[in-house]
Amino acid sequence: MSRIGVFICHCGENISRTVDVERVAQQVGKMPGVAFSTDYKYMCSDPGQNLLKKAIQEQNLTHVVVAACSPRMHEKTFRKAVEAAGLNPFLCEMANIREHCSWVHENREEATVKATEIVGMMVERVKKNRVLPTITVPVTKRSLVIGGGIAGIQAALDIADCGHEVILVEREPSIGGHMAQLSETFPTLDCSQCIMTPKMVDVANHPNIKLYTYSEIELVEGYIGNFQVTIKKRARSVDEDKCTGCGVCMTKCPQKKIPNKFDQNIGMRTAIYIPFPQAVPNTPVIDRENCTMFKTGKCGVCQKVCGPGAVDFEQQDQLIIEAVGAIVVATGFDLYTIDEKPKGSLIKGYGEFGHGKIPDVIDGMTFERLASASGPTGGKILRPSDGKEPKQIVFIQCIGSRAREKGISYCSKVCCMYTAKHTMLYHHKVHDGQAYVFFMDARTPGKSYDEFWRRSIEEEEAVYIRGMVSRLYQKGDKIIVRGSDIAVGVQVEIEADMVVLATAIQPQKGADTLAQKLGISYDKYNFYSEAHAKLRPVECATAGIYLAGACQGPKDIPETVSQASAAAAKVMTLFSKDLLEREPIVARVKESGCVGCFACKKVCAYGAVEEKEIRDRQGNLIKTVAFVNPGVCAGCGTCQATCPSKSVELDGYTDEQIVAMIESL
Amino acid sequence: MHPEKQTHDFEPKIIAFVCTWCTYAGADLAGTSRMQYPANVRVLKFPCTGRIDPVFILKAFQQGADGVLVSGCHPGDCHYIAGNFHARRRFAAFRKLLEFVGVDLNRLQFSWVSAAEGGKWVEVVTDLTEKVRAMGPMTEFKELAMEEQWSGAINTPELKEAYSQI
Amino acid sequence: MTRPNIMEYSYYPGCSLHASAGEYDLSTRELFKKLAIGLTEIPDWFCCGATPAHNVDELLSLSLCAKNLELADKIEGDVAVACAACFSRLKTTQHVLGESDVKRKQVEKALDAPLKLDGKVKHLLEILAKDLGLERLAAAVNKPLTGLKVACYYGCLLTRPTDVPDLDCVEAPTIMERVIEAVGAETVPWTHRLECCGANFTLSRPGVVLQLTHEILDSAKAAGADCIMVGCPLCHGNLDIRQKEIEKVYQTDYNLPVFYLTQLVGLSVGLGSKKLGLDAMIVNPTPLLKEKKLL
Amino acid sequence: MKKKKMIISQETMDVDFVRKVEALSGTSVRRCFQCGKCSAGCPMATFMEHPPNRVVRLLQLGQWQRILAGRSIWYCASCETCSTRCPNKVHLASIMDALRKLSWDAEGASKESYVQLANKLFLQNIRTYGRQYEMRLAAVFNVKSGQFLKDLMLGPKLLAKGKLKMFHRKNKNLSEIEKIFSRIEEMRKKGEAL
Amino acid sequence: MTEPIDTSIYSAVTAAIQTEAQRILAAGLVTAIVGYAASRRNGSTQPIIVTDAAAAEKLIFTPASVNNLALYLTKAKKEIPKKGKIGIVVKGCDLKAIVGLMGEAQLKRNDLYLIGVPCAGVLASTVQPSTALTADTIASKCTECDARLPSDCDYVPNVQLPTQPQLAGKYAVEIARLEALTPAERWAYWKEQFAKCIKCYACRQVCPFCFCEQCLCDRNKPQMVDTTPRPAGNTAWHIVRAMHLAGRCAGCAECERVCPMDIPLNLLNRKMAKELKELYDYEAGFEVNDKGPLTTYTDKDDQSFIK
Repeated sequence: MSRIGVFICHCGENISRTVDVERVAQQVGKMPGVAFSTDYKYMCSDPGQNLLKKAIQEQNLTHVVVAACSPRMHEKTFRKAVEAAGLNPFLCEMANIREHCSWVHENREEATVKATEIVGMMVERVKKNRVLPTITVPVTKRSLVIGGGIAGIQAALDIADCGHEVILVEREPSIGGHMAQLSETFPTLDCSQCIMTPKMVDVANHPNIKLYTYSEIELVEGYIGNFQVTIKKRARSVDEDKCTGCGVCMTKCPQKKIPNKFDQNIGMRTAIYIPFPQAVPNTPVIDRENCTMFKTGKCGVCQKVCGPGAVDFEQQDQLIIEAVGAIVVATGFDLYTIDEKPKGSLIKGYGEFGHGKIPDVIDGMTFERLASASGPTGGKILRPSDGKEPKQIVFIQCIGSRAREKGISYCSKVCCMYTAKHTMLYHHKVHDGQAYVFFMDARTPGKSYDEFWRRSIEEEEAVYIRGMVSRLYQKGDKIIVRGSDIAVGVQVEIEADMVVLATAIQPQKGADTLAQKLGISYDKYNFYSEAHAKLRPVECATAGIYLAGACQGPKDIPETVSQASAAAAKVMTLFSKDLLEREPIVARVKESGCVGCFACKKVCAYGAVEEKEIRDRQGNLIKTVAFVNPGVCAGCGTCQATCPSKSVELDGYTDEQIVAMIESL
Repeated sequence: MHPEKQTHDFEPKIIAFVCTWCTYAGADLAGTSRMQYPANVRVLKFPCTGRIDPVFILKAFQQGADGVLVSGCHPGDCHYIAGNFHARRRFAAFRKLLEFVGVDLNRLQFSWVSAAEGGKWVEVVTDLTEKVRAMGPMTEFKELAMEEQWSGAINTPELKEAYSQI
Repeated sequence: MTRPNIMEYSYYPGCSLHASAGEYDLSTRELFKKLAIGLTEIPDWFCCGATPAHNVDELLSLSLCAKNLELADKIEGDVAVACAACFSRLKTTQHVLGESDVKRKQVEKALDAPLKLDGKVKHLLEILAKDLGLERLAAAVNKPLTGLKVACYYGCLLTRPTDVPDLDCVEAPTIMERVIEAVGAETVPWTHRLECCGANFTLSRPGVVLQLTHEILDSAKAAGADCIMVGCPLCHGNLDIRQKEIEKVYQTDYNLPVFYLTQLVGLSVGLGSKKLGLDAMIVNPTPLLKEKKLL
Repeated sequence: MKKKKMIISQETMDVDFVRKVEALSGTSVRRCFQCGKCSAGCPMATFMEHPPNRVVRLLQLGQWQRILAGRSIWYCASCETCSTRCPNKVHLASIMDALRKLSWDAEGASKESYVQLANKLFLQNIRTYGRQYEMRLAAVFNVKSGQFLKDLMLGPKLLAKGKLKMFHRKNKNLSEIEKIFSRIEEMRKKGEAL
Repeated sequence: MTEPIDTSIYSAVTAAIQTEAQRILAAGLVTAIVGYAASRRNGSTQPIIVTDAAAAEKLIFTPASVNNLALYLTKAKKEIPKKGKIGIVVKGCDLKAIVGLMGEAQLKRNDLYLIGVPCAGVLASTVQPSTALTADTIASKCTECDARLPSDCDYVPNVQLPTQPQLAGKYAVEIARLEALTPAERWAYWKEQFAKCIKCYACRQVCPFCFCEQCLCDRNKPQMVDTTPRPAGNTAWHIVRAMHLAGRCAGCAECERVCPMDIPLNLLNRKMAKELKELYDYEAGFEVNDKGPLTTYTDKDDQSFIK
């Protein structure tokens, strides 16, 4: 038989002014199971809490109900007090007779009756409360960062600087990502590589960072604090330990005309290559698809010229398993192309712009490579078709972005700013040239951003035309741009030498596959979803996984760096304790009743429900039931409401507790 | 200052199932803002509307509730990502079932009340209370509880006769 | 072709083919006969309403097309359509009535009959390129159009709007090129393949038509085409019939014969000038065809 | 034309008219964010006083009178370039259709266009003959529009080439077409259709 | 309305089932076949489990083949072998249950060999099994059947289904009638129906979807539903039952067939199916769905009923 203690708070006069607290205490005191009932001026004050503790000990109480303010206010306070007195904190409940009663009703009689009922309801509930031990999960204090662009690099450096080991995985042969491709950065026009490469070197030299380039995530198992990650390290065909990075192999490689993806395919590279001179690691990789040795079995020049003997044609892909406690996803973005898309695809291309077949119609990233001092043209703006300098250049914004007809309705956020930057770079490099920009809206919120855009117009003389372009076509060596200026209300035709399209930012290819491996959610465009748009913008709904950079949505560099540091801070918070403690309000499966229909699994937004096989002693499968991982469960209880046999139950909100409350009324 | 309480012939019993993050907090806000509303409502707190089983509504009616309110976070605001979306479907179906067996749906109210909508909480509770008050007591389930077994059959003249002979 | 008729279509010629575009009708029938494709003209078909009807009265336009589809339903096979405008209207009708319940009910009421919209509406190009297939088409060729440089002109309606005809890519179609290359001709890339010729204003504002058509002819000529191929009698009307007038107004000289696709394909499978109605063309094609040794 | 100041208020924005346009065209006017791509590609934009994007803008503001008073809608060639390229799936060609339809009964709409005359004759031809009768269409148009000599050059040449038929086949089921016309008229009278 | 219904194909169907059963048993493709066999009462059938090719000739299909045999694959599977594929004779309506059970991880397609039956209808539970099938004697569910020819089966006898007379959908008519009533009138109707219930749970026993090991309604901590056969508990039971089947029940109507008190149980299920079709365009039983209408959602779901 339970011995329940009930404590009615006056809250100064806040409650007692409208509720006859003594009468409530008296009435409730008569309820079966109530061993002690009293009222007090301020229950939350130290004397009030002491009264509570004393009563528990003296009266040998088994459960406690504090009738006072909202549990959102003081539930923690009283549960702590109860715990200090030696009871399990979850045997204490609060009855809200202030916010839900004394403050919202004026009639004393009515309020007193209601308060009595509210307290009575909580008395019935608390009888069914069970001892709930706090859940603890051990935390492996190593983290995985997926993606070696500026987001991944920043997150990795921050975590590593705090003394925790970081595994950084990058798909390409070098870290650096898109930022390494950029020429200058807005709004200050400082050289991208000048600020990026020192960070890349820091990563390479950091004792706490283990770098896997040319590698991908194969499998992710486990949960917060305890992930096992399988990484596929693709064969470089060059031994990283032996290679000195001298580069002789590259100078001797006979295959020299392979389009370099890093240079947006306008520059060429060899079959054994590093994508760009400042690559980290500075170890070449053999592109097996284009290598003569791999294609014909004859060549091997690189191997012959390699002094340290690092070239290894026999090297195999490797699978490496790493244990980590937290994961930062920083896979970044990819640019939309105007090419013809496969039939039935959600995203469509731009036939009216020639489906990408007009050679001098390029995208913004290609312009970056043309403008980059270390790029294929040495920083000269030259047309891909004939190498001439374009004197009339047209920039068109919102290509793919904000075009639901093409399948993308969002704004890509950075294009207005980088197009303004492009007009400046162009003006600096081609003094007698003229830049035109077709745009719909200029979106330049950000520190010094709008000033930057205005500068491109007022000082760098770019001509901005508010209106879109309907068609582009080649006529002789010119590209005819047919647009409109909606401010004037006329059609505009420009004979351009080159056209630069500000194409939309999309998530990396394969973002969805990675999300499925990680068990995180993503939107219809494959951008990863944060747990809460406003309050938890760097966390995934899946505990222990955090987001940084453009994989979550279009972002510029400062925003990406901020989010990466925020993600690192979240990881460090997790790593600040050896054991992860959490409220034991989680769902549990009663295996005897479960028939394995997995309705619970279907509705669980956190992927907390797993399938568990039950076998007899001989190892024969008896049945497959649901299992709720307490480390992952967030405690919403949707599973229980869905389970037809109620074989899964949410601790703290069991059917028994709820029905007891309903029946008390 | 204290106005005389209006007297009514009938004080309905209203049971509210609410989620802790939005509606419960909204009701708290109504309190801290000292808004006034009828004292008929009894609030049961759940972590999420996703936890609210239709059986609870049934149980509430059987237990003598004259009106039931289910309230949670606005779509997209769920603390648990999608609990309210699941609840929305579940209750869309359940209310159709109750309607079909003859429950007047005016007694069953669903609402989204956010933590910032103290005023809306007051409005929803007041509206439901007054609506149900006007409808009078919910007698259907109470009558069922009062009836003996085989109620339908007892009324046949043959059985009545048989009973009277016992 | 030794095989019996394996493909059967109901045929909706449209008004122009019974008047100004008689040669399109004639060459279509002859070509299909030669290719052993069955065509049965829909008895008592009505005008589809073309642009004027939907321009001012969508309900009428939908009703007329729905009526024609109902008539076509009585005949075996998909509906073969020659005119791009009729094609676009019939397809649009199927699409709009499939999407909107309100409009479907209104049209049902106007027709006082249940709608029969399931028949597949196909432009002749589709039948040649997809149903017959380019390989079989090429196999039927006995006089390849070698050396003939053709500018394929789609006009505006053949591929539009996006969500209705599934003939080919809306912005960069290649179906005409594929068909005519299959019979041995060369095609020229040019810029005005999809521009509108202004057919809607043939009657009311010929000035507009002259300007638009002039740009199209200019572009084809600049691309080095010998001739233009069309799949629409309205385009043909403007490009062929008005060509001399444009030459006069704009002081140029084009001399670009404008063929219907069935005429050129017909030529390649060995049909003669009579059966193709070549003498009905305003810009005389004979010198060109003789030069290319095709006549 | 002198431009009148636009007074904007809930009274002057005729939302009902816009709703009618939206119902007839099956497309949303509010979706347009005025990028101007329609006007950029329109082959007829140079002939219009309100380029296509502005027609939509005026609809967004409920100012249909300004559209219908002008000739823009009558210069639309129905080539559907605008609809095809609109990034927002605004079916502008259908909006143009709807506006032309609604201009029948609208006050202050431009009535004298040749295009309207041509359309009217075209539809009359269908009602009377079931099909187009190009020769008659052209002849009557020229007479009614007072351009007796228009395209005079073309006539004999076309006749010679067999392109203008003096006589043509009449449909056997002409009564059916008449019924369709009259049923639609009936529906409109009863307010069952716009 | 005593229009006869053509069931002449049933003899050909029977022959085809026998041949196929013999073939697959003999070839070892399956270890057992669940089907119908003649029962003692004139014209009636009963479920049978055939494990021997020689016994395949016992299998028949007649208008009295009313049972939904899907039950023998899950709840009542004691008699079927544990190993190997199981063959089963299924009507379109039964197949829907199997499809649903696959979606709920209770059955695996690979473990089954489905012998689909082209079906012109079966008899109502209220008539003698030897009665001829007519528009009057046909089971209510058959008047609304949309799966006369089961699809995606391993084997379907190659017979031409005769054209059916147009039958008025009995449930649709009854649902429409009830919907037109006032809530109080509906309450009175169901009160009378539920009052008849004796809580024999035959409906639960026969339902392929009531596969819980312990029914919510049998639990006493807490007691969610009163277990005694009194009006309050009866009403609660039937409401809970309908809710648990919503989005899952595809209308085999076995509950209604076995109900000794003739409570129109399938009416509730059909009503819920109708609502879910209208709300979420979901129909149970046509394809194996990972998620049912009540275990998924979209952010655009109807919420016109929510303030």
